[in-house]
Amino acid sequence: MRSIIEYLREIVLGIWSLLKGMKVTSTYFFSPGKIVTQKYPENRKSLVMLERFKGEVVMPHNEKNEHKCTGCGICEINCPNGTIEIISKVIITEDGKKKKAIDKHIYRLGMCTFCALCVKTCPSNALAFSQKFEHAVFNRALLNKILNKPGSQLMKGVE
Amino acid sequence: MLPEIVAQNTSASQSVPWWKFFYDFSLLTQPVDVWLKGSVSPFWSTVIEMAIVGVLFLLFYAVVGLFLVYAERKVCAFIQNRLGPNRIGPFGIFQTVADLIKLLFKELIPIKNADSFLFNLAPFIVIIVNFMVLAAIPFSKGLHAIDFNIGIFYVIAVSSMSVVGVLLAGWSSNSKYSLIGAMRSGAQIVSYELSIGLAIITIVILAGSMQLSEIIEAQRTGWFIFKGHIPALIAFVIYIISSTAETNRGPFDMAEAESELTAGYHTEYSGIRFAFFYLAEYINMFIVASIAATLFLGGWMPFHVGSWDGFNRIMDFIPPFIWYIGKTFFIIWIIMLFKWTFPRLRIDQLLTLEWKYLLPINLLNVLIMAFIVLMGWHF
Amino acid sequence: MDIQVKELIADEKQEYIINMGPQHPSTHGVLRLVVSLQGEIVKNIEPHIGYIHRGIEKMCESITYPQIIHLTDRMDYLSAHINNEAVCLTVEKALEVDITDRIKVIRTIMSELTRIQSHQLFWASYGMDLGGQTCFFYGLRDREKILDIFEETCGGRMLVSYNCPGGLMYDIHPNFQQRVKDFIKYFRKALPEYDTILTGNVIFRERSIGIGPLTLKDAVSYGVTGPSGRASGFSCDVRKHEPYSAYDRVNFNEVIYNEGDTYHRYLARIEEMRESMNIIEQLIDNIPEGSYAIKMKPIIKLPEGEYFQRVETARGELDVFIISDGNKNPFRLKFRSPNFVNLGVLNHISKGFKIADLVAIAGSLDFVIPDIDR
Amino acid sequence: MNKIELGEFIKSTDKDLEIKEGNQFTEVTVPPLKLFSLAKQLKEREEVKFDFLVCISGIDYGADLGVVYHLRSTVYEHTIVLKTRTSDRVTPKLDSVTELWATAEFLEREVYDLLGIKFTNHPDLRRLFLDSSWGFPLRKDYVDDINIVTK
Repeated sequence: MRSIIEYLREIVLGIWSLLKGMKVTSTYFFSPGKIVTQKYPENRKSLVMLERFKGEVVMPHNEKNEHKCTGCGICEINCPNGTIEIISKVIITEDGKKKKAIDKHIYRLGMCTFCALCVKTCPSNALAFSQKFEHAVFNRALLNKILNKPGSQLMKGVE
Repeated sequence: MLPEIVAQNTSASQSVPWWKFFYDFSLLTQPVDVWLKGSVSPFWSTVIEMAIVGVLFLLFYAVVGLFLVYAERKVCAFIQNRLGPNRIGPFGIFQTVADLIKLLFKELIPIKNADSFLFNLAPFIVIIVNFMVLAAIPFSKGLHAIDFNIGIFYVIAVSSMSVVGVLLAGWSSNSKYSLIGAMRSGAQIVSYELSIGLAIITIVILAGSMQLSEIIEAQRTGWFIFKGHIPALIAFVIYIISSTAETNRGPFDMAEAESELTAGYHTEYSGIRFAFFYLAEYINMFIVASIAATLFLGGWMPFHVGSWDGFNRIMDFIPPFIWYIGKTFFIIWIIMLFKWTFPRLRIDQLLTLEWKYLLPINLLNVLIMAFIVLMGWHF
Repeated sequence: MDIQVKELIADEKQEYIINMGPQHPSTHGVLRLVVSLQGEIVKNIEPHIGYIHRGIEKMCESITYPQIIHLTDRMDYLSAHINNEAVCLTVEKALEVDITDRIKVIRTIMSELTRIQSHQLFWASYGMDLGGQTCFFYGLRDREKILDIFEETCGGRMLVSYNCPGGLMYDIHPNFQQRVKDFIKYFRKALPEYDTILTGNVIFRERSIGIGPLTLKDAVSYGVTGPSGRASGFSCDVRKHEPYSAYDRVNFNEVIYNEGDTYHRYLARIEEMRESMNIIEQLIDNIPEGSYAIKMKPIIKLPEGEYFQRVETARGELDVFIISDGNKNPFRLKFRSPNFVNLGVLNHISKGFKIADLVAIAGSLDFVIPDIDR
Repeated sequence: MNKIELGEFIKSTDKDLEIKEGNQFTEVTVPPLKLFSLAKQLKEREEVKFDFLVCISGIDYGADLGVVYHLRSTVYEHTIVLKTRTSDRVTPKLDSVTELWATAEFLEREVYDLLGIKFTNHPDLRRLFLDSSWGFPLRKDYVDDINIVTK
């Protein structure tokens, strides 16, 4: 007799546990307000990335097309996998001295691991992360970017 | 009110307004039948009627199959706090159509060392079985392809043949995953046939007939799930559980168990052959749901309560087809809820559930039902 | 051995071989298990790994210590922060740098958040392994909230790279505390739902109780650490035994069960989420003031010697063993990754169970394949 | 036991062993032939009971190939480091400790895979990550011009 009661108890408890689970799922079924899906391409305009989001490395330029990069190469040394390559040139400053300056700051987005060491170690805060995250291109060569804009110059007062 | 009018007016059907077809479909089919029989020989009239019914079923099959795939995706998405398909058409309703077109264009990959004849045959067996069962289902009053006097028996007998297709698919694929899936499916369907059969017998005892139209007619004074109270309710639960198992769905999808066997018996199928299996799964679900609706929830019979004539008449205004679809989709929704809530059973637990729990309860239940019918203790 | 030869041998024993993986829904990545089956019963499992072996230990020998951090992210990507912390702690130990309390507390909070999100993903994928697909989405839905907190403070969602030798990359975001508190409040309500939908479910209990039992003796012998080891009664929580960061100033229980089956491995993780929330609640309101990073030399050189550091990741004990010859890059760096060691026990505990149980057992050990391969 | 006591214990088992008190753990340098017997004693003697093999790290010291064993006792919570090295770089051989700690099976396979140190009495010594045609990448003299790119 006890075994029969045990058998029935097992069935009732089992079904009860199943019903509790079904209650959770059906509650969600009838509450469309809890849907968490974001409709991505449609919400592009309202989509704001967080300010620290590591999208890609950029070199901010001011309105006079000036940047802060001195071409010291510390970011290149700190980069773990050779994402950054710096081609420097020698320029003659106004007072006639020869000085090393940046020619091309090559940044290979395809290799970047977003470890933030370049941004962190840059002595003149020339690099920053942008919030852009749509990086897909059809040609891989487009992922190799030159960060300093053509014709840009070193900002005054940055050594 | 309506059925009486309909019964009187069958001969003078030409004058029946169009909206009455919704209440009795035979008003439309009868004149066609009479006209055909009058204009061509009986042989050709039968052939033409069969062709019409066949084409209608093909259309119905595609529409219902695609709709159910869409419905499942939406239901599971809502359960999981997602949106589901929402790109093609409003609310993504054409998503499954697009999927079907994609599947139609896909390459049918020939499998090395596969038994190609059986491999090609398997999806068709599943499909043919589906069509054969659909023929016996009463969709609405008068909308019924064949009304056997052993209708429900026919349904059980034919639907159990779909396991042959599944077994052939697994066997001929030359893949171990498929084979395991097929063997599981074989064991599963063969044992759960028993439960389904017994659950149906419980209702057959209550109805006193195996003819589907008579079973429905017997529910004019109340659906069996209310009339037969406790044993009918138990039979209903058992029927839902075992029919979920028989359609290889939900917590019982041992045969395709994608986290274990990738896709089970249809692992190696591609393109339209895969689509056949896929559609067949959904049509199977539709079939078991409509059988459940017919047996327990009165099929197309509106909700009637014993002798409350006024209430019954109000209910009669809703066309039978709507009742039928509503009930069927309610049961489909429950089956979907099972699938998206529960984890999967293991194959031995599945058989334990059948032989240790469902079968004994079911046998006892048949006995109780017979006793109740004998004593007239039902409503 | 060639697979054909193996099949011949298996034929003689009336067994057959199936390949689970490298592409298989339940192996959570590119793990390949060559399973010998007799009917549905597992006779032998042979893990084949190395599909994403990247040679991180070799790579570490040629890069500097700050650069190693971003590689450790990519080992056990679900406990990325804790891996970072392990290397940082080793370097700080070697250099005898005293880090401020603020760093310690923030690191602890981040580690515990990492642990919660890892266990959430475990819950999600374990539910899916057993066939309850809805669990996956509920787990991910809640994990997303932690990832948002990470993104706000660290800039990365999964591969955070938030630690650096001597402290942290940035200070915490001003919203950090509030968001963590909101999350804890939310998750205290969501966790019982997990229990309703999976833990209490009769099918789930049938599927997992008594499956793949691991005794305490075997757990120690196979070196199974983390929640999997603790479910067998192996008291191996590094946070308790060798407290690092701020774990010596918080109260929490080491979750220990003695049964050692898949159900208790699962339960240990669920309980650990509760403990982690307790830890965070104790710390979040009193993050001490101080600097978030100690000024280090531009080029970090470890003094010659051997340094060993244990940390508790979400999956078990991660040990970092650095042999330095005084240069700016390590002479040899060894990671004892918990997943790799835990994988060794899979064959032992799943023999004699069914193929469906193998999925459950492998799921309950919670493998992250990049950590196995490194 | 603390570091000094452990050192004394090791002394009591074998006088010839070189014991060094490292900054963290007692470090014992064992010749390859004595490794297994010492490990067996460390595991089975009740006073120390090193039942948990934490990790096995293979190291290429340049001239020698070495293996470092970190052992811990779950009972007494103490740790000891065993070091052994072999100067044979062509066919380096060590005794396997799989009999004592089951976890060694995988850890030793890893060492074999990456450094090419063979472990005798290992039940199933095969390559683990890499295929058999690959060299032994953690050796310092390993060259791979294709896969290793240096700046």
